[in-house]
Amino acid sequence: METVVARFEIRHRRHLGPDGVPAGDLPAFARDPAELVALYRGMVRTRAFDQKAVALQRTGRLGTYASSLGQEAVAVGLAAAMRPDDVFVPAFREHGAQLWRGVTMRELLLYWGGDERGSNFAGPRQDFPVNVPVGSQAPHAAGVALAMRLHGEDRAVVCAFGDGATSKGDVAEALVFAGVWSLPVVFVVNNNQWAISVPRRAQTAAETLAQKAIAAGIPGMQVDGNDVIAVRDAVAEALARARSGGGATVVEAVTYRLGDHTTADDARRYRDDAEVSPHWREEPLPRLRTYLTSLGAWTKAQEDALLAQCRAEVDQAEADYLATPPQDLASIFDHTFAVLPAELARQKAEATGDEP
Amino acid sequence: METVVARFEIRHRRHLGPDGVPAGDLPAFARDPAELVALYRGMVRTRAFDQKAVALQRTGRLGTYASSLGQEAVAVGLAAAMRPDDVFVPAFREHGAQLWRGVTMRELLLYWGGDERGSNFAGPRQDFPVNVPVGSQAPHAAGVALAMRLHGEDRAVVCAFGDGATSKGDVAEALVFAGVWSLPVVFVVNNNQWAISVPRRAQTAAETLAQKAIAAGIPGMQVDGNDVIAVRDAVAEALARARSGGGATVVEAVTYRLGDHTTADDARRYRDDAEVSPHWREEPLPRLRTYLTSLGAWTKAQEDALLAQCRAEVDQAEADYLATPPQDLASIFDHTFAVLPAELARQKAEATGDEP
Amino acid sequence: MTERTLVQAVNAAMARAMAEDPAVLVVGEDVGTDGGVFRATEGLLGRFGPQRVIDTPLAEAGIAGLAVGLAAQGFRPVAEIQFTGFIYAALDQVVNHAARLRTRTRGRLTCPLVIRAPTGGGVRAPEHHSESPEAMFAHIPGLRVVVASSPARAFGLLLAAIRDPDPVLFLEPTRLYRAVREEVPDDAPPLPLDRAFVLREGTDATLVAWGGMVPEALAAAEALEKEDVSCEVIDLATLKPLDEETILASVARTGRLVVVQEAPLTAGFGAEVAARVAERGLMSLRAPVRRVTGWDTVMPLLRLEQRYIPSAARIAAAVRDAMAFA
Amino acid sequence: MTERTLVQAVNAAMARAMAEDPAVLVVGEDVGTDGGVFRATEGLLGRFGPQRVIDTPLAEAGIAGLAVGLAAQGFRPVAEIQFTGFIYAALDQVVNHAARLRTRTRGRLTCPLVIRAPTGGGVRAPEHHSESPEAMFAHIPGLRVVVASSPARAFGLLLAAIRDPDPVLFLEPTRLYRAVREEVPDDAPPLPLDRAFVLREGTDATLVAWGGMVPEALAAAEALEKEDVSCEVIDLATLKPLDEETILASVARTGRLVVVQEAPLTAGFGAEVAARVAERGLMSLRAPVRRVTGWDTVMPLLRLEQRYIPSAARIAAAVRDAMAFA
Ligand SMILES: Cc1ncc(C[n+]2csc(CCOP(=O)(O)OP(=O)(O)O)c2C)c(N)n1
Ligand SMILES: Cc1ncc(C[n+]2csc(CCOP(=O)(O)OP(=O)(O)O)c2C)c(N)n1
Ligand SMILES: [Mg+2]
Ligand SMILES: [Mg+2]
Repeated sequence: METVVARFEIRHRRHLGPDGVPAGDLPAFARDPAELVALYRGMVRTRAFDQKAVALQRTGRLGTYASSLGQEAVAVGLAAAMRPDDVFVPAFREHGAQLWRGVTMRELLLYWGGDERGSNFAGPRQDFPVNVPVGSQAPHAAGVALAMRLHGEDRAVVCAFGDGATSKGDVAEALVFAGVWSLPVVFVVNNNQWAISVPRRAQTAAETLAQKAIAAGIPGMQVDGNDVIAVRDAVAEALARARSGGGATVVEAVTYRLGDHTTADDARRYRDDAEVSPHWREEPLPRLRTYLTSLGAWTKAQEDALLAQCRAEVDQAEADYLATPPQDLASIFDHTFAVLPAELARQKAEATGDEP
Repeated sequence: METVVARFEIRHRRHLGPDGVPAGDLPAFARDPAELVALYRGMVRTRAFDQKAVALQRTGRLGTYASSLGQEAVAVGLAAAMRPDDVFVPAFREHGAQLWRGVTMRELLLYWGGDERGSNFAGPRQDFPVNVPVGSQAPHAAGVALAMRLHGEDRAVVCAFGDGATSKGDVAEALVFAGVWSLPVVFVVNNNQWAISVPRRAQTAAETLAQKAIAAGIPGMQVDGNDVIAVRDAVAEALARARSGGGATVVEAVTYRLGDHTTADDARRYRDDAEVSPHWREEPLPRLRTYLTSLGAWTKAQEDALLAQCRAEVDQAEADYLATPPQDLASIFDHTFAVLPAELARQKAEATGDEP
Repeated sequence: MTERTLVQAVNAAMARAMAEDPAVLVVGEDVGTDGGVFRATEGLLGRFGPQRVIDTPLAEAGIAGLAVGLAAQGFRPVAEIQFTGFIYAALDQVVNHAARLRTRTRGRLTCPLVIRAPTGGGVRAPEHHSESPEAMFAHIPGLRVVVASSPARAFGLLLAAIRDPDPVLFLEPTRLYRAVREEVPDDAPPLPLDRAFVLREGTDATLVAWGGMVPEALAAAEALEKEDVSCEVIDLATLKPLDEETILASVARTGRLVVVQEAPLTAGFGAEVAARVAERGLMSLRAPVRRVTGWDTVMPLLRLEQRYIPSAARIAAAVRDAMAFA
Repeated sequence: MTERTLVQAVNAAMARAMAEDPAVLVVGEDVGTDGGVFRATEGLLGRFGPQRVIDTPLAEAGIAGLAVGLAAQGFRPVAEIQFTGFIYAALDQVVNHAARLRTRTRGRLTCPLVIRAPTGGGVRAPEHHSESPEAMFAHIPGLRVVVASSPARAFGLLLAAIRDPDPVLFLEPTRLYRAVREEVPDDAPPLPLDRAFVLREGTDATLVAWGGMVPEALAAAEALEKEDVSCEVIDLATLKPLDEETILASVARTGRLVVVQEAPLTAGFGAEVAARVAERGLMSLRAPVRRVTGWDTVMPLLRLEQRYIPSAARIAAAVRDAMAFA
């Protein structure tokens, strides 16, 4: 005899399609054009930063860099849904969210240029730095969320990772923790459909990545990750639930990695133009611009001004970055522990040529 | 705008309830009383073994031992569904399955008595040995299943682990592998509702453990783990699908740990009799005995004979175990590599007092 | 008089730290109602409540990562890993996160956590329950590694570890959990996390040991005393940062070094001790350094474990060798 | 003439092993169409097909565990971990399973697998891409640990590792992947997995190095030659099992030992080398042992990495010190 003991469904949300026409009523925040303009600015700014960073890498002035080209809506949407005192726990492709939350372009360039000071954000002091070991940041998000809960705060955490990361055990474990303790955390899957050369379908047989949530007994949903309105809306909804004790959520944002994995990658080795080009028609910037234009809230002049402003900002950041004096070697010793142990002091003296 | 992009349900299967009365038609194999008697024998034999092992531990002649009291239907049911040339990848509480598959009682006693030779099964040569690091055996099962697939065989793997193990990242990763490559493997969750002192509800917020499968895009189902017919039926069905290219399955068998976690544990520290006693009414042996008796396929005389036979078997195993001459210390060196490296040979000589 | 076993001292140190600082939490498998499989956390749930003594799901990487997140928010989590045999899954979080959060953010985020784990063999435990992986952790920059060897030192070192602003791996030899009782008052002071302890002074040979090997080294020293061989016995206690000076000063006096470790020989922490002396104490050495260690084999199951673990007899034999040399 | 870089030699060794033995498989992230992020597996998919060159999901513990299962069934998986910075998640499977399957089943099940990973710094890579954790692995009983340092040795050692009936960790310094070309014929023989290579003979000091430090040691030896200091340079190649005899024989001739390792000082593999000499070669030593290593700090990001990695100049200075001593 069989009985059904549990039922689940995964819903997909989209507000603004590729054509820039709203599909039904927009969420409240999106009825204010100023809000939408802010989101648009955030995305354009991110793209300008990405371009600059790639250019700096190509000319040997930055290390390997992971551009977020085409995925700006995920980062900007999730950041816009957060409060300043929430904590963001990123992977390595959410520059748009970091910038939105007040990490400076100079800091990001320092980090990607190989200088640890870039992770010593002056802005969001509690945000985690870029996380390279894929998926390993997810348990941190659970820990931060547990800390907030224990403190009785109504703050919450947003943790981002990619489609590839959803295969990592760390992510599964973090979801279990978040689920069992109803922690105030939103896991945003930046599903850009590729993990370096491994396409989404070769990553997992799961029909959606949102359903990773089901294994942990938490709600999961999918959004059009190229629709910044949908991303912000879904993350905001999940954050509201998290703050009110309703626990964790997985939000899968379906987008596409239009560029190479990083500047060290050549995506033509494993995917051809025919695969990529249709996705250019779905990318997040034009659709919001089209909609704003249709509202009369955005003009060619504003667009030109924004681009000029972003160019100026990234140029200034570049200049500041390049003008930053290098760190002393001493810094690698001084930050290892709160107090330098005797034996490390000896090494420091040897390394810095100041023999004891 | 929201659309539903995926729907899932988890079904629960039971053939024989605690009262020993079938709920509807039984699967084909279960219409043959001889088959059911074999399953019953397997469970009684397992219980006899558990009792002997615990007694040996209590008298200092065995190491820490994990009894499977009350969970015999999970082990026996899954083993009965397998073919001899399938591969079993156990946790540490599936003695009933190991015995069914031809591991000898003496071998099991050797292992639990602290002698590696106990894992050198004369019987099922390809089965994995007992696995202590919780959940870490699940990726092995995926690897064995991939090997079978690459060889084009119609063999399959059954991997068992507990409710606690379902929180481990290794298990999640193994499910991903099994899913994405449609591997011939069945993951049986022995949900005995406790992971040492942590009850099932504190382990995960997931409504069922079967739904761990959904995260990997594979089917999951729940069975009454005290109903050996349902366990065998569900695992057999999953194995048939696996053999025919249909991929992996998670089968959650819901049972109950009637005893302590191991002989080193005292469950009264964290759960009281009121929690345990109702589960005695659900345990697997009486219900099948009741049914067999109602069929006229089992008599008091047969029961007595079986008990006597099991007693004789475990007594003989005990005697064989205790009479086994100890291993040489050399054995720990000789099996480290296929060929003893020179530096290890030096250590061996030192250890065994035979200086080079 | 408050006589305590080592496991009771561990328990008392946690209780003290929790009473003093509300930021201290205990997390891990079975640390709550059960009080830990070795009873190290017994009574803490009742005293401090479920907000501070938290049973986790069964997931070691998750536990370590959770602790990193808690620590970054100012808590001082004390995470229990049930046995060192299961600590490997947590290693990624320790190497890549806990031990480097401070330096990679140049001090913005820090990681004041302790990971406690029972370690070593000798209690007839099941497979994977008797290993000694301390050397792997001692290689990790940014991590302190401490191994307890007596109730009083366990108390003082654990208290210090919990108060320390950086991550500490704190290992507790299961064999010593209930081996002896020692006076350990509730208000005993913390002990420094960069100091070795000279447990016995001697003039002929220096025995360096830690954890479960300390009583063996002491027993060997006692036996050798009857042969008129005088051994100095040093308990490293904190492997990292290493108190090289105490070792060098001792070897300068004795001229002979015997390092004892339960772990397999190759790339064990004993190699580091030997290397330091070969670098900075070479001219004091009157005989070759000797290491008495586990073999480079997997720790055997319980029937043979006593043949694996270095004994006082093997240690004494190594000292005699060194004495015979010169 | 078949001149090859180190990464091409690695590729050729896999191709050869796969051609010779259908049991050899390649598994890992991006090893298929992409040919590996360093191109180590380039062309293998085309030549051997998707049944033998298998792109996996992103899960290092899973990859290692999968390989254990494949190996237990008679395959010879060569698993790539993309960088050693991500190998820690696989450690549990290596310690608790791969390295002990043979001994825990007394030979019934075996584990002929190779885990390959790029290692070390010096290529301006991102965070977590430049570490050298070989010492942790060298402590694991039942595992062989090999570090490549030239195209020809990489080929012969990897071929041997794949053919070996037991698990091997095979590390490839990214810095050397394309540093030099060397004649490496397709039919070059395998090299022994228990032998160190004396790359240069000398009489004044023995330099022991492995992996990315070998060219630095050679450069230091060359520089010192001009100062009339004659250095013997040994590439350990296989750290475990360690070829102690070659080291001892050399130190017996030179009387001085300088060990070079890129990893942090404490509990690095250099300690083991120093310890062996302190045990069995002490009387040959005319000067204290010197270790030239990375510092006990986290490997810095790219701006400072060259100040972290031992250089020929630092090595030469250590040798000069040793010479000045006696
Ligand atoms: C644990 C780990 N394994 C491997 C890598 C190498 N690596 C870097 S990014 C990446 C793919 C990540 O894919 P995804 O999670 O989808 O993120 P995306 O790069 O697409 O943003 C891999 C394999 C890593 N950084 N960490
Ligand atoms: C990775 C790991 N962590 C912790 C332990 C200690 N331990 C042994 S069994 C167990 C509970 C396992 O629970 P479950 O998976 O439900 O299996 P059960 O014991 O109930 O059969 C724990 C925590 C272990 N063996 N392995
Ligand atoms: Mg991706
Ligand atoms: Mg259980």
